[in-house]
Amino acid sequence: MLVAERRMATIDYDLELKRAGANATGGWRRVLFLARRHVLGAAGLIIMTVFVFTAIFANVLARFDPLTVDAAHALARPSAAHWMGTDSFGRDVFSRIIHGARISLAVGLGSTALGGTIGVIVGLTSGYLSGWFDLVFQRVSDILQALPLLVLALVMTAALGPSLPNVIIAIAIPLIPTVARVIRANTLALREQPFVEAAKSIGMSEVRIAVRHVLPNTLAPLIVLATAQLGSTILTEASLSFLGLGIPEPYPSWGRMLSESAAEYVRTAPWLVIFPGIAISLAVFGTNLFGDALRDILDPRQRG
Amino acid sequence: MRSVWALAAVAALSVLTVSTTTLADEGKQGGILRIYHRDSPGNASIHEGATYSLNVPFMPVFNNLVIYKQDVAQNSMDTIVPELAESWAWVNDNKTLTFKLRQGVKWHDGKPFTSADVKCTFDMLMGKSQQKFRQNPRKAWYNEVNDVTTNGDFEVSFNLKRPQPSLLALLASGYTPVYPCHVSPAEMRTHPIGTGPFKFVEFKANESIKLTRNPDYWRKGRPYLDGIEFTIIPNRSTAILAFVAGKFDMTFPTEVSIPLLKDVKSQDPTAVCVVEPNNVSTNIIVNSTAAPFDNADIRRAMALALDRKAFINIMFEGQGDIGGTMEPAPAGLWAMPKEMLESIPGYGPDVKANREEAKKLMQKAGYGPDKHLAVKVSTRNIPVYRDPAVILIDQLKSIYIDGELDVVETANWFPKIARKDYMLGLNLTGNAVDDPDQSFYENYSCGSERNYTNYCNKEIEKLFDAQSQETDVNKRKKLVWEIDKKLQEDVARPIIFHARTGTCWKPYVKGVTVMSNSSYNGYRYEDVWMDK
Amino acid sequence: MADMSDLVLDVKNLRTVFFTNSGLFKAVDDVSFTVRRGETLAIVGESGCGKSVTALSLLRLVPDPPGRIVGGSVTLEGTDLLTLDDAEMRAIRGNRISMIFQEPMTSLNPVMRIGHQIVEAVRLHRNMSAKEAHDLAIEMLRLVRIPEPARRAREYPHQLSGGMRQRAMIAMALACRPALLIADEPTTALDVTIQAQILALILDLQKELGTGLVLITHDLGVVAQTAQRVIVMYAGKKVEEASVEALFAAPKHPYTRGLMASIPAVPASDVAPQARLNEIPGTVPSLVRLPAGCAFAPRCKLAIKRCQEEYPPLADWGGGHLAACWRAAEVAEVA
Amino acid sequence: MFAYLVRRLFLMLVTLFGISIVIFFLLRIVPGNIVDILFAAAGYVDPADKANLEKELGIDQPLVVQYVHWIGGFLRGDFGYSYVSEKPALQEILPRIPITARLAGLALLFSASIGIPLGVISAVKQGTKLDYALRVVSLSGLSLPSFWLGLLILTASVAMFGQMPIFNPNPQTWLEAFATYAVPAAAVGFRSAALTMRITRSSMLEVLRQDYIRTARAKGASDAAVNYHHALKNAILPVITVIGIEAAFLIGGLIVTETVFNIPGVARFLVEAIRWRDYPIVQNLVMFIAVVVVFANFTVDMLYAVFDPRIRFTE
Repeated sequence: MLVAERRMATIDYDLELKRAGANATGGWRRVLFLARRHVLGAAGLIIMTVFVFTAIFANVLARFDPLTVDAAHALARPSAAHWMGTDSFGRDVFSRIIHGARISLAVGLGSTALGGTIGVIVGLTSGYLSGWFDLVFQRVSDILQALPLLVLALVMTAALGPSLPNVIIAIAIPLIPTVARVIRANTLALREQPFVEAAKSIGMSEVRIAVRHVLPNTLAPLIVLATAQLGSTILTEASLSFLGLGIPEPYPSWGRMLSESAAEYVRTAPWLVIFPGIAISLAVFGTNLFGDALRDILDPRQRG
Repeated sequence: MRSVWALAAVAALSVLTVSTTTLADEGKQGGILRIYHRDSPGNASIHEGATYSLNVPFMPVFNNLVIYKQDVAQNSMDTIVPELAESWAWVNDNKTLTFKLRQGVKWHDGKPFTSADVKCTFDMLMGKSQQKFRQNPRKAWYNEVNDVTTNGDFEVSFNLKRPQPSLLALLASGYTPVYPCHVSPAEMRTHPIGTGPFKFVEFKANESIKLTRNPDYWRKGRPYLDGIEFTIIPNRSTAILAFVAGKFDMTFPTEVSIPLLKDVKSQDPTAVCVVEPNNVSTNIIVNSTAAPFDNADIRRAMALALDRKAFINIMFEGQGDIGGTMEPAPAGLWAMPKEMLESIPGYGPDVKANREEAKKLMQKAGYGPDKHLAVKVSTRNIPVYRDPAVILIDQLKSIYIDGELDVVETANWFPKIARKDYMLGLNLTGNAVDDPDQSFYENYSCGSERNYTNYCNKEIEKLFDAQSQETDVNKRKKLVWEIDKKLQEDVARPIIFHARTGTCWKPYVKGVTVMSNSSYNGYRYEDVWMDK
Repeated sequence: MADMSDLVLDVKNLRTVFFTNSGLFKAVDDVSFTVRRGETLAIVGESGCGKSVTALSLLRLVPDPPGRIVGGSVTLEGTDLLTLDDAEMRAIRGNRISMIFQEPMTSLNPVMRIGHQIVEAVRLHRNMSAKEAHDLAIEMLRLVRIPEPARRAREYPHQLSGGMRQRAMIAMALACRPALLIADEPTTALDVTIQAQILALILDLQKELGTGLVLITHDLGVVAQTAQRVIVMYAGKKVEEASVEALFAAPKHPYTRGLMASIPAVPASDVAPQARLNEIPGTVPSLVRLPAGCAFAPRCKLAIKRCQEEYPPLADWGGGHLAACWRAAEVAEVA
Repeated sequence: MFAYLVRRLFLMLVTLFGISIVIFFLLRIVPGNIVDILFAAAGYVDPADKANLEKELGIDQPLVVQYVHWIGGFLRGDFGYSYVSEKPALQEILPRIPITARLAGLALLFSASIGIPLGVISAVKQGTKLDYALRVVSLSGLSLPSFWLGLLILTASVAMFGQMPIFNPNPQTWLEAFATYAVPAAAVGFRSAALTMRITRSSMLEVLRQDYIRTARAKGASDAAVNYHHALKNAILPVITVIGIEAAFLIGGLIVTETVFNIPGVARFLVEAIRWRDYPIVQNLVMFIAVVVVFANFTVDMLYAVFDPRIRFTE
């Protein structure tokens, strides 16, 4: 008896209800409620918001021009003037990190959007049409997946030459089969659904069915996948930069900032290595946290 | 008829004898010297390479006819000593250079060394033999050599078209080893056979190069070391960390940048570090065949806009040198005097005034605060190229030029330059020997393969030949200064700065000399020993 | 009333809530009932009304998070299960109280052999050797009329048909001769022909072993065939309770009436069969945002203003026939 | 079963054939070839020398001829010669494989032995502080650039112990061998351990929601029995798949790690070979990696059959 009393006494039924925000149906209260339920996701959202905000308002936030060389202040320690110190060219690290957010965001969003869009089209077509297109897709996707992503990206950037659009393309291509596979599997499952049958029976065209009925229903897994990929594309760019094939100087790409020559300063000027590393990790961490929470919310199978 | 050079050589020889005996008293036998290597050389054949990544690990395998004295930092005619030759003489009005060869020398595979090997080597370099090198980057060094003839097994003569005192300097470079006649060029690329103090053991690409002591070396008591092991570590910070952690006895020569040097000294105060100029100039190649740099005013404006001190401050924390084509004094032997240098446009100390003048030139060409000139600055995707390019772009901003960096992969760099598919290129020029013949003919003469900008000035060409034949050093110097000044004024290939770099080793490593006016010649390592 | 010793299960004021993304909801709200030895109690209601959560609450198997039992008592053979610690509770589960689930297809572990799964259930509670337990498992399979039990015991669930699997589930549930068996929609997922067999099997075994049975179903036809007493649940609350006879004779709650009307096969004597299958308009309300008054009011043809404002108490309408409706007395007439 | 195997092997061959075409032509799209690089390094070009060299290496021939030549040799077991070192490609590739294999094996071991238990714990303790902590750790494993991590490890070890785990090609003792591989394996394995943990966790959560888990609990099985006996057996399947796929992804991670730790394995060698446009090395090495990946996937599918009695390849 005692145990039960102890266990139940801790629960004030009405208070719990109120605290849980059970009555919040929309607006901020609902957001706050969700945030409380998904603390990590909320943290991720905050990080991502800061990240996106930084990228958009980089011009306003940066205290110096990220490209201006200043010989007199090279390798300055972090100070009131240069919050994160300066690099060997005297460029303000803080401003470069602020502007670097743009590049990372451009790479992340750009390649995810590009790979995602093509992946959706290929996946939908493949899942919907079946037949030879599907067969070819399956083989091509086998091929792409048997090649390590970084190797593929390496050869691609080497082939295209290092520039922002090319890096985006190089990272996007290996993404296509991953996205297409998920969409294809979903499409296959959806094709058997009654509402698709129904749409067919009233004479809707196949393309229309695919776009109006099947696509919206694959949106949730797509969003989940895209968020998960966002972080890894940022990391891939960093790795490419580390190997000397990423976004070229003087663009302040985070990966480039902490790789190669900056690595020479790991002990004499550690701020050159630490801050960009933190920036990358934090941005990726944020998107991962957010992606996790999003999956919990959007993917009912995963709901815990 | 013996020349002054020959006398100098004899003098030098006696100095060498003295110094070797003192060294011999100190030197301890044994030990394997561990050095890290900055990258994996494509092959093992010095003649087919043009990077000191090859010279450092493979120079110990070979001998030259003559060599710069290994324990003197500043290479000059006075420090050239015989090696496979026992002596040399200029005869036939300075048009024939004759060497008497050392007897009893054996190749690492046991075959005897003779004058035929010398002839074979140079015939191949001149492209006269059946067997061909895949690449022959220094063929032009022997432009003035008619042929190489032998007289018996132990005498060989270089017959020249005209007197060229500098030939001896070229022969003394680490780039000019004697190859065995009986080994094919292909074998030399994978398994080099020499007469040198160390034998080649193995070369694992991207991994390591191993050399072992040549017990039959003709110089008795040498080498001291049992062997040398190079571990290839392309990542600079990993390499330095490994050196600090005691994994290596020595860094790769002249590969430690000034900031890293500070790091090494703070981590390992006992490490011995020297900083020397390495006779590598950082320069701008200008495409004067196409807009906008076909306009001489814009070329001049660009030259005027350079703040060379700023480059040196950023890249070397002040430890670099400003000069023309030839390496600056005191390490360089042929540098213009300071006043002469500063009279060249853009070299004057008042950067502001220079830039004002540059702005006027730009305005004359139609550009101004409202109309900037957009320019692509191409360079290779290597920090030593990229970093100065970033600074250059920043400096050009001050004269209405908006530069954009165009990073080119190594594989595409040369074809791109050859296609003239660039506006400005940031380039590094390394000089194998501190000698005007080498640098002028190679980089500025009409039709030279390394004259990337195709700068061609017949007047200057005549001066090149004049200085080359001049046997009086002082007269020659005057000529060289004049040429160098003219080249800078023509904005043929504006020199930004000459680098200095560091080399470090553990205190027990003895007998290492880092050369101050070349980074290609000082790696025989037969005198190096370890006090352990 | 039967004497207390006959009482197998006594549930009082059971409350179970769920914390979800859309808020907190009361899946089981103040539910009480009893089961006697050998008695069959049916719990009926639409899906989402809290029947299954009630059943899981009895075994304390409500997934936590997101669910939690927050009040009441569940007394099995004199012990309040809610006060036991985890080990004590485990000793009861599968031993004194067992459960058969709705989905025989997914309720058996796909990577374990049938026999092993029964053996596991036995050895958890009986001190038996592996051999003895195995023999018992085969005996149980025979009891549930599975042909070639020894061979079937060595098979994996996917090798058995749905009906066979449900038989195996029953064998497993009854292996330790529990005092109470909970069957959560045991036949819903099966073919119609199999349904009757399985139901007959459960009832046979119940009689043979004297087990109390809680039968959870949405199928009033099944209720009529099997149960002695019925509980009707709606939106987590018990809205009516009566003996089968009394309920089918005269349902006192409009919801119950609606349920009956929607099943043409089992016409209650005073309810005329309807042409339409489902005569209850609307759907079960979201348990998160329940109305202040009667949860059924929005769907109820008889609803009056009071229904929306005040929740009707569970009142006895004679002979233990309980119903929570302000207009219970009028239900029969109005309809 | 036999028909399935035949079909499966045929598809594997198709994939490998496709890869050979992709890598071959992709490499040819990359501007510049070995000859350009050799001459760029030498700082000059003599068109005659260049043409000679291209002819010697056979890269002046039409692409289709080159492809047929390569693939023909490949099928006969003749892998050609490295353009750079002029040694047989096989002789260049083979000695590096065990190094990378050891590293990858250790990293996978690391990832499985840490990732799976932690994933199970995290799933079982879902919603607790421990779960949150483990999730944060695993997410950070997926967020840290591995070269950054490697660099920090190296720097820290020099700063703290004055020593660094640099590659030792001839370890004398077992301990030395372990030290040579363990630290870089840990650096690269952190990511895959994190991934394994996440997959294990979500797979476990998925399984723990299954009806048969409820059945097991209803039987009175203890938490440990439910989690390890009933759930893990089912949850391990997707984890096996991920570890299989991760084997392919590891190569990517190893490229960077081998660079940071200066390990002379195949991954870094591949990058160097791409940089040098050393076609024979790149092509054969990529084919080798592809064969390993394809067979890894095949093995995973076969393992499925072992772990899951429902799968019997009867199609």
